[in-house]
Amino acid sequence: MAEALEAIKALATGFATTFKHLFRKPITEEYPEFKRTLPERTRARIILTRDPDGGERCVACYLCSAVCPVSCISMQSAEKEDGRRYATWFRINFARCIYCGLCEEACPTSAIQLTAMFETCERDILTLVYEKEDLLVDHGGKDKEYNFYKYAGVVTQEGGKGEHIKEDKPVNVKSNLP
Amino acid sequence: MDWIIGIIVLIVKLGLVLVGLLLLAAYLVWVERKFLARLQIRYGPNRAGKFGLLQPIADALKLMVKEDTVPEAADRILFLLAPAVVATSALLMFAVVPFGSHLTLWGKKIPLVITDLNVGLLYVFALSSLGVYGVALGGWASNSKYSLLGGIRGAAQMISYELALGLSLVPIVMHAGSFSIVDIVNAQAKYPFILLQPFAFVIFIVSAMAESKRIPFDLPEAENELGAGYHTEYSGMRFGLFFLGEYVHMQVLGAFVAVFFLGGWRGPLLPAPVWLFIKIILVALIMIWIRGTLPRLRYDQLMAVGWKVLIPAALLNIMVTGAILLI
Amino acid sequence: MSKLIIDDREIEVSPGTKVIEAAAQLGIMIPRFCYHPALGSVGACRVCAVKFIQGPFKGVQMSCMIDAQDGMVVSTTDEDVADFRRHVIEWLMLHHPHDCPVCDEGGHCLLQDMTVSGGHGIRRYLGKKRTYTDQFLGPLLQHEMNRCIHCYRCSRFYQEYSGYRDLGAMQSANRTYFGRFTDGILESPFSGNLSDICPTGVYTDKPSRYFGRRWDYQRSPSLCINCSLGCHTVASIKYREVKRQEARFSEPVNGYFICDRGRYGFFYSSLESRPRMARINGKQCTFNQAQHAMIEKLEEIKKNSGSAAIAAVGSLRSSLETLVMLAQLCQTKRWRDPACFIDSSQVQNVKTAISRLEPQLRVSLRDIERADFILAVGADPINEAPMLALAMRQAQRNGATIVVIDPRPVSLPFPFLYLPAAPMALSAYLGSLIKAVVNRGTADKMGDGARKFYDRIPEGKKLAEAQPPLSSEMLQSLQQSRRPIIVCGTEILSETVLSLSADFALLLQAAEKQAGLFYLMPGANAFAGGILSGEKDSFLQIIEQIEDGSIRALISVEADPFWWFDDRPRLERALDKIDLLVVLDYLDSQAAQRANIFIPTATFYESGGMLINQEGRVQVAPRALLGGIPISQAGGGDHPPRLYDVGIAGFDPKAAWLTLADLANGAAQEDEKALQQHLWKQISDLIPQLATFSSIDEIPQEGIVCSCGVNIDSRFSINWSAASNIRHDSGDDFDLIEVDWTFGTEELSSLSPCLWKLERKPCLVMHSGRAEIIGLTDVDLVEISTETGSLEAELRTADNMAPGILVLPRHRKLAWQIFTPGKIRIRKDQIRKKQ
Amino acid sequence: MLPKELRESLKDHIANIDHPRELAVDVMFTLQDHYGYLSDEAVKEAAELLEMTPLEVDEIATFYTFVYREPVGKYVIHVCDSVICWMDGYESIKDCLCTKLAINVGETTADGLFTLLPVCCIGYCDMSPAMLINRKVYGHLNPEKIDSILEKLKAEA
Repeated sequence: MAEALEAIKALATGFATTFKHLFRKPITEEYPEFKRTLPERTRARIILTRDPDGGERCVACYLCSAVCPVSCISMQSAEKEDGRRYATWFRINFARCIYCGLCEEACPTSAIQLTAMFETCERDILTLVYEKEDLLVDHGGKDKEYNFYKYAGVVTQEGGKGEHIKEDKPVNVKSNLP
Repeated sequence: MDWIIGIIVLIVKLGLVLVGLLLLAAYLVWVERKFLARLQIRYGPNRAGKFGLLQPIADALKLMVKEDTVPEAADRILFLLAPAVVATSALLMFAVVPFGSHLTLWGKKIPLVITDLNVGLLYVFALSSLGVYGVALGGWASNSKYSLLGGIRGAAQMISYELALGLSLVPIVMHAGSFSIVDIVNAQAKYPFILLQPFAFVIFIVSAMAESKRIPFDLPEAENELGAGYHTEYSGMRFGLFFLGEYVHMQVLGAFVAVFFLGGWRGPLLPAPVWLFIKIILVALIMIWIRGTLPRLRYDQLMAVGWKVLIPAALLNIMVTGAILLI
Repeated sequence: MSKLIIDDREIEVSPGTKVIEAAAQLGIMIPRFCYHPALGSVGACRVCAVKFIQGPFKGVQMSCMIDAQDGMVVSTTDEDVADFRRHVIEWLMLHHPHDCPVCDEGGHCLLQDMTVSGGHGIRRYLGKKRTYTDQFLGPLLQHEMNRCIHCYRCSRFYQEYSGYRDLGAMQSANRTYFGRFTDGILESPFSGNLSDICPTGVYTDKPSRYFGRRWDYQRSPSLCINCSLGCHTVASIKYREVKRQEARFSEPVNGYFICDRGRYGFFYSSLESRPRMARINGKQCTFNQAQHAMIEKLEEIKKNSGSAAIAAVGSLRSSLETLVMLAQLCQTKRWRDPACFIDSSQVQNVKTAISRLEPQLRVSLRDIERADFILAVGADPINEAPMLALAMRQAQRNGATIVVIDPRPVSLPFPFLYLPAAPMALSAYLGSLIKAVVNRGTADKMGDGARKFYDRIPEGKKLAEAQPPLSSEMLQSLQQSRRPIIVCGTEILSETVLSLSADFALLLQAAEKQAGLFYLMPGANAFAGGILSGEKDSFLQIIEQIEDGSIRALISVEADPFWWFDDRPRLERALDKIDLLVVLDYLDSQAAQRANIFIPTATFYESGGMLINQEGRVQVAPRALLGGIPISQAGGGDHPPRLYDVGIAGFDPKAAWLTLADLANGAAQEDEKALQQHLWKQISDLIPQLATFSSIDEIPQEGIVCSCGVNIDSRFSINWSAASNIRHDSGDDFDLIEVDWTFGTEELSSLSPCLWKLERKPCLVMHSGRAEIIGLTDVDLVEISTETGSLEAELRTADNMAPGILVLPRHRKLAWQIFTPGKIRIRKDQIRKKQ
Repeated sequence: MLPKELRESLKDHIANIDHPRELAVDVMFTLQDHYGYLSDEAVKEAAELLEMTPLEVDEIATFYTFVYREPVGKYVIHVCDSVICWMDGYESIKDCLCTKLAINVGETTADGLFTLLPVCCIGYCDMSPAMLINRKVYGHLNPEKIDSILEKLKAEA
């Protein structure tokens, strides 16, 4: 009997709670009228950033496309005249993208970054396929300083052999020193 | 000549009731969404029209325009038939609900009920049981694991609660001395039966909610276990029919609660159909409130409540009522 | 056999097996950088450390340096060794640059794998890194010395294994530099292997530079069709084009390596100029239109001139399927038998070779490495089949004597004994070698035929005229050898020499030596062509019949007579004379451009199929890609078009044999499976060794050696009087021989742009003494005029060649096709110095 | 270009031996004496004489300390840079040489007289700290001694 009473009491508490809610002001934020500023690390629309010198950061190493669980990234790498590796084309199909952010984690050059821009709804699904022109921005995104080619040992306009950060002068093969 | 007028009157009555029911079903959805939202401190639909009032119409339009897919492995005929069974059986139940005593037009007495069957109550149970077919067949015909589980659960649940539902009404019949719904309403001219039979009322309303597969008794469609259960594979207007069936069912049950326990269309000042309407909405709101408060039962709990609590309680109620009536 | 326990598992290995190999047999991959099965152990990199718990050795040791012995208990996972390896990798990584994202090795880099799996995840060294300047190493390899971990694999492969001497290790200790003396193109035609063998990205593949990652490539086993050896390759395909090719290990054929001709000879398959659409009289049309037009036209010609007026040409680069289907088509339609060879002497040479490849004589490329004496007769390994030279180099390293008897100036990357003999004198040399090594009693053991053969070997005067004489060194080492192998070319020799080589090998076997016989053949599928061709079926015969009007229509299947037929004006006249030229091909050949009806076909990568290499080994390559225009071309250089389309542009071409099957069935498209089954029956009827298999898929990876066409009756049956009739070199005229070079003369690989820089300049090669007499010097521009046309080329003089010979490479840049087919003599006065 | 006599004598020398390679170091020293150091040109000449490729010669040349692939001064000072000499004051000897000559290790003085190179043990531990100047040993070094040696050499030059 006590159990039954307890049950009834529990039920009543529940009903009372929901009933009280009827008279409270809804806490909903109404989206298009009210837009909350999202945290910087929100994972939404992807961009390709540039290094501080304005060069494209992406070296088309294929790591993002390899790690992408839905295979929405495709690209073609090539070599520029100055020796930089770059993407001749770079395509993200946002209709497939699940905004998991693995590409950003995989990117060794801080090129691919997710931003808080999430309003990418389109009527024609093909317009959700973004090319490199659409993805490339003219800033460094979250990582303002990094410049991959200043560290990599490869010869580019950023430096020849031995001119990168933390590099010794090239070995002189003919040197008389032992 | 009489029979022609009779048919015309019947058709008009049928039309009015049908349109009323469908409209009401549509707006009951709106009411439910709105009311539920407020219970959960939300706004609910508020984009289509003022207060989202056009939402049901938008939904209906959407459902009608959407592609109607039939799974390749489905039993096509049964698959197509099942939603219709659910919707029609629910609609047909309303044929015996009186929404007033009668109207006198051009000197003719027109009873405000589509048909006054002398076994109205049995008719209601018969149709209510037919609704099971819709669920069970829909679940089976989809040829999907989830649907089949949903269908089986639905059949078992409805059969179980059918019993409690029926038994809970036996005292009412005992009081009214008739199976005719009109008679039952008339028997409540002085006071509604809820005062005489509060236990029967509780048993009835619980069983009724189980019958209409509403939370906390929505095991046949349990979204998070079965992914919509018996109507997993349905889309477009066919899904709409299931949906419609559910909400018509809700109204029908509301109407029966009103008819059996709340004195039907009887009430002061306002016209009879309005009283019925108010009572239906009231019952509906209570059901939504329950939905907004209670979580879904486990399947074994559901069965336990049905067989171990409601049915014995209803039987006890019958005996007690019988004893009192005898005395 | 020694029994040892590695990681609690017991294994029994043959003596001399290194512990690292024993572990590999158990499926345990001990990390390694410097160790390579082909190069052996040096113990330089120190990452293959394992712990010896019991047995003759104790403690942490290098598994590549220690032979597996009885009673050893080895742990590869012991904490000590894991720690040891982790430290070694950390040291190796000290100076390794931070450039994996822009390194083409990334993704299949041994160093990367070992670094990650070895547990060295974070760099602790924060000092400055050593750097090197890179060198230009030619069009095939990109040099990036910063990445070097000094394992010495490259210089060991380059110098020790392949015998070339222009790349090696300079400086010492921390500054060791691997490169050339100065920038320049690597001399070795095996240099591409450096990109496979380097455990990190010091040498990366240049033609596919910055194109893709290993994981993105569809990698498919394939076979090389750029010479007759049939080396195993892995084709890497991305975005619908073959982009890279690597060596695939094959025990009996190529081992771990392939030559650069094979490695880079695939570019024809995705050239922009490759015809993807059918054409009727030069106008593009659909595949079906062309097919219907072809059937209609052929019907018409059959009605007017009879079925025998239709002839077909096959090619040695087609798959066995295509050749068999073509033969069957000609048979059922009662056309002329198809021709796969240029002239009757070529057919007869190949047929002779096939008939003499008896099972006990035939050796594989791997057997050559184990030989202790190799006699190459009329074969120029580095130019005709480069991998043969690599195999011979291994034999030479193991102490074998290599003797080359050839009229050409042959050069090989190792010391060998060379006899510059005129082709006519070759049989005389072989005869005297037989006399010197085999005695009459031995010949007698082989029966009457052998004895008669032996007795008829001409003695004395005529042989003495053969200059220069055989050296005693050659004879001695042949006498002492236990596993001599005779390598014999089929291109410039007469069939007598081919037979004689086989007889020689038989006699050597009778002399209780494990002698072997190895023929080179003129094309990837020459063996199959030889089985399917009749004695007389040659293209020259077809030309003759066109000239006399009996052939009115010609179907050329993946063959381009313009490439290989000697007399181009005559060819053009003949093709003008016929009513219909149908060409089925995947190259934009001259024949294809002239065709009345052109139907595109699928390349070997797109069709897959069977090949029979010169040894008689039936090998299978699966289809590597479906075909279609590469995405890099479809996009016009920009990003590929965004199309949701089911079909693939340029997808029309199908395997030539399917088109031929359609033609045989009157275009009634049968089920491809059924066709395949039908074809398989045909093939297994042709090659009895295949009868035990029920389908092509069951043929093992290393192939099945077939012995169809072997004819034991042809033993010891050469005509000595003809063979020993050495024409005395009068000094007035030259025998012209057309030869192949490693690069620039083979049809498919000469379409690879990256190989163009490696080609030698086209030239005529003449003996320097003879050039002096005529008054010509090196690098003179000379003109040869014959009755049928004239040819201009630079003259190169050489000392190491037969004097009465003029060597002409069939160079793609040289319009050399001005001769009358057959044996060509050039008179002294036909050669003129051009100003 | 090598003078004819020198070339011929080297050729004779090489002809008398089974494997020309064996003479690689000797030929390189001869060429080095002639040119002052082993220039690229000299490497090629040595290669030709020895029937080796320039790379093979360079492999050996760059490996050995006493074969100079870069121009050196008239006197090459090899100051011993090994354990025993370290113990006996290598640092101060090296520093002394550097200041006296006003050059760093590996450099040549402006007048082209002296080149200072460290070297691994030269085997004169008994006379440590020691140095070699043009293959002549100077041991038990101290600043004064170095002074006099340098002065003497300067005077000779």
